[in-house]
Amino acid sequence: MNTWRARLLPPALAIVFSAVLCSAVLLISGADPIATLLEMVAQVGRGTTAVDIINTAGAYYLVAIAAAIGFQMNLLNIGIEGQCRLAACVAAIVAGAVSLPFGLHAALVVVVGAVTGAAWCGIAALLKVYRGVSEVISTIMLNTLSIGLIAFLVRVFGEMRGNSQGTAIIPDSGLVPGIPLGGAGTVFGLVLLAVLVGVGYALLIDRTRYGFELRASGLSPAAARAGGVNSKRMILTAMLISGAIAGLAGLPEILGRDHTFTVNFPTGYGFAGLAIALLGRNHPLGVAFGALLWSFLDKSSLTLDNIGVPKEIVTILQGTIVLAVVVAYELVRRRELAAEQRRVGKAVDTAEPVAVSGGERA
Amino acid sequence: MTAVMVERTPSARDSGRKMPGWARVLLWVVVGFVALAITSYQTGVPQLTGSGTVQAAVRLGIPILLAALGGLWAERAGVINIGLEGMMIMGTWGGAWAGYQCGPLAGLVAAAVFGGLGGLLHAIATVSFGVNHIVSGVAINLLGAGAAKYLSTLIFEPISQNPRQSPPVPKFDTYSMQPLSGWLQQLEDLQRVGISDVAGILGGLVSGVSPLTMLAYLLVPASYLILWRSPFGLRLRSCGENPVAAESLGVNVYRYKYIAVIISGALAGIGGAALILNPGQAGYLEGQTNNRGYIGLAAMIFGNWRPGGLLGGAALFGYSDGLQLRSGETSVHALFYGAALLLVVVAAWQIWRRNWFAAGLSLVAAAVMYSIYWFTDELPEELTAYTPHLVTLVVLGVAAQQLRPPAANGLQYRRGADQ
Amino acid sequence: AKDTGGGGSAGGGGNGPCQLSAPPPGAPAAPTSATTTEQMPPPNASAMRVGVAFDIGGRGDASFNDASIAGLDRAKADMGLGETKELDAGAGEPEDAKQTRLRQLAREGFNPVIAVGYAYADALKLVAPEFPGTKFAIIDEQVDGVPNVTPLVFAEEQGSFLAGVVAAHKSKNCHIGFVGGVQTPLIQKFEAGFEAGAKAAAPDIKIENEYLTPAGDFSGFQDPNKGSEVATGQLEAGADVIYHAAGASGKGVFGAVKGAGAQAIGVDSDQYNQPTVAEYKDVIISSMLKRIDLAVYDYIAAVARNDLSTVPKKFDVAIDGVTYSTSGGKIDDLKTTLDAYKAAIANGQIQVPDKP
Amino acid sequence: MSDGPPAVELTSITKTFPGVVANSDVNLTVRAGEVHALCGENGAGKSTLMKILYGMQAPDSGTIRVRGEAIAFRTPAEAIKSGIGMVHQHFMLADNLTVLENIVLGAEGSHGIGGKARRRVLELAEQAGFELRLDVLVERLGVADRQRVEILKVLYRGARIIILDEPTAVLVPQEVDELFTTLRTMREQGFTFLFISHKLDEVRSIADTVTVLRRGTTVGTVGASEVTSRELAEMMVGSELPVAEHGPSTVTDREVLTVSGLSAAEADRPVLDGIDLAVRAGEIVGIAGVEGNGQTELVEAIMGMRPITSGQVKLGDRDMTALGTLARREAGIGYVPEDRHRQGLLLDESLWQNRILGHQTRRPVSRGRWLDRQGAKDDTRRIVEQFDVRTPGIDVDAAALSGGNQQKLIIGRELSGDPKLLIAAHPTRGVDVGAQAGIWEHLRNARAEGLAVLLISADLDELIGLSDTIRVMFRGGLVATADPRSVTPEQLGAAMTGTQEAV
Ligand SMILES: Nc1ncnc2c1ncn2[C@@H]1O[C@H](COP(=O)(O)OP(=O)(O)OP(=O)(O)O)[C@@H](O)[C@H]1O
Ligand SMILES: Nc1ncnc2c1ncn2[C@@H]1O[C@H](COP(=O)(O)OP(=O)(O)OP(=O)(O)O)[C@@H](O)[C@H]1O
Ligand SMILES: [Mg+2]
Ligand SMILES: [Mg+2]
Repeated sequence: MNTWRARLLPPALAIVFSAVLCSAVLLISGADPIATLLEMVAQVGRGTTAVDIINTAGAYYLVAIAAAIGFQMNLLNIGIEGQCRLAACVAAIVAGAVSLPFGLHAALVVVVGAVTGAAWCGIAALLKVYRGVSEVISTIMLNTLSIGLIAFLVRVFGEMRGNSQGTAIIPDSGLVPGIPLGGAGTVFGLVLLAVLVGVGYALLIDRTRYGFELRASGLSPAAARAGGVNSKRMILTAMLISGAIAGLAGLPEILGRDHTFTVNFPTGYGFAGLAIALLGRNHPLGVAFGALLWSFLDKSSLTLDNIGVPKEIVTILQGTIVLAVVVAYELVRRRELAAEQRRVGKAVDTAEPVAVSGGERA
Repeated sequence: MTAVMVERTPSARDSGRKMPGWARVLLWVVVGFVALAITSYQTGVPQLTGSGTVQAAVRLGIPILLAALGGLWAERAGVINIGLEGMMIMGTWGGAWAGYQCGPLAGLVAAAVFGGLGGLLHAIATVSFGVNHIVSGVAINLLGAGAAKYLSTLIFEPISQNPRQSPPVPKFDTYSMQPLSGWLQQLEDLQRVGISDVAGILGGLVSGVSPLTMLAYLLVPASYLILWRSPFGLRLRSCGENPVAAESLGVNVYRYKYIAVIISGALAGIGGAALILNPGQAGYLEGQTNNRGYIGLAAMIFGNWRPGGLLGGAALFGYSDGLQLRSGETSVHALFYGAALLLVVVAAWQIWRRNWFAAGLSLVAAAVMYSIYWFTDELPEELTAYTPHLVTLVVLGVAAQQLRPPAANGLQYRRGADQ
Repeated sequence: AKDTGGGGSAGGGGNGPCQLSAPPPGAPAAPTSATTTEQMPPPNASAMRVGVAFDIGGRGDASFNDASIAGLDRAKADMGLGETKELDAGAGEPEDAKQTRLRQLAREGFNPVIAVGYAYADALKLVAPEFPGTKFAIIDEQVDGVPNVTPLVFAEEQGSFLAGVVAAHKSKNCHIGFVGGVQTPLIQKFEAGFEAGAKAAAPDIKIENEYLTPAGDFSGFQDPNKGSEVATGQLEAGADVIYHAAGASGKGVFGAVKGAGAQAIGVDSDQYNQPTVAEYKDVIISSMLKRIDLAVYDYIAAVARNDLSTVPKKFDVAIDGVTYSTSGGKIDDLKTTLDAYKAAIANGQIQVPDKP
Repeated sequence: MSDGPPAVELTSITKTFPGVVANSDVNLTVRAGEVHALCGENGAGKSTLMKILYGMQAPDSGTIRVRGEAIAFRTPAEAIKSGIGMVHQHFMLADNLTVLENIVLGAEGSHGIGGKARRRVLELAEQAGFELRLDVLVERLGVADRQRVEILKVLYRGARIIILDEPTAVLVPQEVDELFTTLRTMREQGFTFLFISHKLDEVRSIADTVTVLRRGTTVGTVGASEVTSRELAEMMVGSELPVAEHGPSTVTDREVLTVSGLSAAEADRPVLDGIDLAVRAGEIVGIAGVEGNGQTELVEAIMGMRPITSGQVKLGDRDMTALGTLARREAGIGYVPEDRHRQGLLLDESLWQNRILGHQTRRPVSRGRWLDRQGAKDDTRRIVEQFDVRTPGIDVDAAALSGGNQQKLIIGRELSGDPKLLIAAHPTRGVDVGAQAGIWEHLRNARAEGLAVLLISADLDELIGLSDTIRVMFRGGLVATADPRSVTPEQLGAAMTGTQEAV
């Protein structure tokens, strides 16, 4: 499974398959798939779309890495949505309430976001470790509860600007300047955070003891336990890290553009994160690719209304890609496993032509 | 014979006699009810046991119950179905479409078929291709939502002038079990401790029932009988417990898993229909399922993968949701009193079992609940709106360790492969 | 036995009709709908291309998106507009999607561009300065300081006040209800006005009010089942006239009201005549009209005349920007009373609060 | 015995798996009414052949005749219809279903799943001389009872030709005797048996005919009474049978592991009951016991993987009771778990990643919080060489290795880093003879260098051959001590079943 072919073939197949399927759907409904695709690609060059893709991909990357850390040990953190929103809300409240020197202020906000996300996810982690509650269910409940909590916090600590409710406007010292590209928009400064998290994640998974223990727990909990990995601690820490990273995802746009958290904060980051992590196979680069693809589909779909194609086709496309990519991975995995067995079989056969192995040593 | 020296004779293992599961459930239902009745009188909130609340609980609980039953069927065959939400959405669309064309009965059938299609997709992915069940479920949720949106833009918009809504869909009629329902209403209006509460709850269950609701009621015992009392059910469950063994006994595991997951989807689809075909409901509306599929899954887990249990889970959810929607902050506030009462009972039980730590914990929790009740008058509306979710979380936290999922739930199964 | 619907459980603890206060005297009931543009002949705008960016809900929401389309359509008919384009929003979309939508319309040369919904406020503040040559309007939000943005705002509380008066007069139990979709400041304006109106007409009246979801959880506008439960709860508590501001969840409210044989008041458009809720027609005694169509029409006309100063600062009862509907003839007997209140509000005799 | 057509006739059966020829040109004739034994070393293709006969796997070529009729089974259901039943090497029971449900599953057609079925099962149980409660969950049954359920399953389906794949592997001698009594009775009643076992004495005592498989082909068929165990063994492996033999004792008086008063419970049920145990440097202490009597729990408790209710575990002078598994490993405990697929390996990871497992805090595979990938790779190469792990490289996934080679890798890993104590649970289970000898050799060598070994095994010959002391475990307690130099498997078996007369 370590060959590049085995890694890249499935997503490529999946994307092609999904594209074909969606083309069929489009044709049935009387639209031109080629024109649709061209229009979507053309959209990237218009206005700030390209920059928007980068910015949103940054947030997607963070939520996807949060999901991937859970996946590494078979934990399904469906609560990323709630963690991300609640953390954004609390961070924005703190950011608007304190006054610190430039830099320090933003750093504090980032820390608050991470801690809030971790704490909210920690509830599910504790319930799982000490009470055996499936994290799938508890995080689903926590997602909904976070909506109420946010509404409460915004009412108590927030302010009204016209008809929109939000937290206090964050003073300039708390903002993170972006990279202005003139008419093409401004890349959020905190997109860099996504890059940092990606590098950290890659190192963590591949090079550190903790990452090894994380992967081992996911591959075989029983083997990990026998190997001295403390499963409770791993579940707790993995969920905390996942929650913390999820807690960062909302910050780039808050500190870079909105300067406040409003109740209109976008929804759906959580599920996008799960899907992207699957698409990218939890691999730091794969996830980056997935985030960009997802973001591209999201942003360029905005133009489909223009040419009279229902933009829901993109949701269908996204769902198909996820399903097709896992099917493709499974098919390729089966083929590779058989091939590997054949290889091993051959190698062993040539090394050991005699019928019985090692009988003479007895 | 000195080779083996016996050191001692071991003590025989004792196995304690346990109360049968159904008796324990019944006991808790009675305890819960008594606590509720007392609370309702002590706090002066008759809505707690009113027939209106119960009817609301039924209406709100039915879609969840159906989704939970869907989850039950799939998971008993070893397939985790987190795609219930997507299948439910498919069901709402299909139900509205066929219901608009040919009436509510056709809508019901179409909802089952559309949900079943989602189930089929899930089965193909998980059973034939061995895809991780959760992944497939997430994808199906995306697909279900996307497809329903797409289809409604394509098909409903020309009729309803709205890409997100269906045109009005004809509804089922409702029926009341007369004269029983009338008598119960009279009893309830007497406002006598106990009697009126029972009358309220029973009355709520037998008044204003639509065929769809009746179907949902029936599906619970039917699922039990089919899954636990029929050869078909035994085979189906064996696929969730030990598919390799089942296959070795000539059970076609793939086929049973397919059947189970398709039925699961169909049930979720009917759950979708229960959102659109009952009186007072709108037709298809984008986003109307509002995570009820996930809640159904939670209700099923809550109910320990058993029909009776998930009925309890769905009822609890429907009840607390109905309560908070209808009488909002006051009744949820009163619930704290009830919770304190229940916790005292739990503490007493734990003391009887000589489980001092748990007893102490329960007493402390009871004190906390009571002081919340005592020192506050109302709760923030933002938080009471999500009472059902909080209750689910808390109850799971208390009870999760007793739960027992099917042994091979969520595992990939391939024919001919070793265990 | 089959339930026959109607006459059911509504009015459990009925305490009879309200003690009504007299309508405010003074100002004659002469309607003041003397808006500037209405009387003027429609300008010719055949060269004008109008872009509309919708809020979530889009075309066919039977609410304010549709109302804006109605305005657009009338403008098309009267002034012969050139091309028009309408773009839809997605649920829970991020800020940049809104910006992109506005930019797209502006860049393609649509002028004016009308943003429907306060959610566009921040996006507009950013995008409008990028296109100084394009005129923008935003519905439901006061955006100041950007010269090429015209806010089109309404006095929802005043219209709701009238709804409250209607409810108070029509209630047989002196007990009414309000169902809000999502607890946002905008919807709270409806609640505040309604309550004030009902109290003004009948000081002893009992008012239930309940929101489906708190702020941030926009499912409250999309969940008819919840709407129905809340309404049923209010009906069982004794309310017999229910006013809703709950978007698509309003269907559920109408359903519950119909089942109980009570009365309902619609919102935004004249819901009596709306096809999506046609099955509940007979229980809709009136609707609070928020004339977004009027605002859109006025605004387009003003742009066509190149004189934005004729656009009212606020669409209130004085110019019939908000008012009530009489379709169905159920409140014909109240017309004089209502017009008296209307006049009193218009001339400042009654101040309607906009917060509950 | 009848003179009709043979009960089963397999001709030129060939079956290949990716990279493996499991069966090639296998011929087998089983007369009606006989017990026909099938012998062969691990991986010789016995189970595969039987699965083909039972319709679980399709042969690539060859023909199957049952009572003279050529048949091609596609599913077990078809085989069942032809009167063939199979008791699998690994029990195929659903723990969470009742005994009755397990028996009638798949055969509901005949008597449903209700009262009629219950009566029929009881009737069959009586015929076979079994006593079983039908409404208990299978998870509460011991091994022997589970096997009875398996046999009842087969009988319930009206099978006349019954395949038993290593039925005795998990039984103690007394239970084996009981089983054989049942088999003999049933043979009188006209049943035909295909019987697989590695234990050649057993084969000779029960079988009428023996067929030997080697590397996927039939070596020959002989009458059971005409052949000695040694001859059979040589047919199987093509060379002499390895035996575990005692060398000179290396036992010292330095206690490495001291367990005192160790008790543990699971859901209020005691699983370990006041265990006192000491293992000294240079000593192998064997634990004998029927599966399910607390051996697994004992190992887990010593490894710190299971909470205990009382007692103490000391390594040398150091009290380990409060430490976690990793700390115990760091202190010098090596651990060969009983289930190598589940507990021993990360099957989807490369060999060198597997080398890290359990050693993740120690050199040469890690440095502080970071992994030392080069160090891990180098050390894996050392193990592959030293322990003769047959693999094309260290980058292949562990799943691609055969069981024996996987086990050698695990033993090599657990003997790395100079452990003071090795806990080896079933180190040679399901490993072929060659690998088995190699593993024994490594254990003896390590013992000679002063390693203390706690050996858990179901193979009594292995226990007797390797151990310096044998302790017998029964119902969570250590009930007896035996001297491996004088004890016989029968005596051990008696102690293992708690039979008092054995003393
Ligand atoms: N499903 C399978 N896929 C791939 N290879 C297999 C499969 N089943 C068995 N094999 C291979 O076929 C060969 C024969 O296996 P089989 O299980 O029949 O051996 P056996 O004689 O029963 O051994 P044992 O004594 O260990 O039970 C082995 O080398 C094994 O690697
Ligand atoms: N279901 C399977 N799918 C793929 N490969 C298999 C399967 N079962 C066995 N194998 C392969 O067959 C080989 C040996 O398997 P097998 O289980 O027969 O080994 P073994 O020596 O009998 O050990 P064990 O006792 O652990 O089964 C390995 O290469 C393994 O990967
Ligand atoms: Mg094997
Ligand atoms: Mg075998």
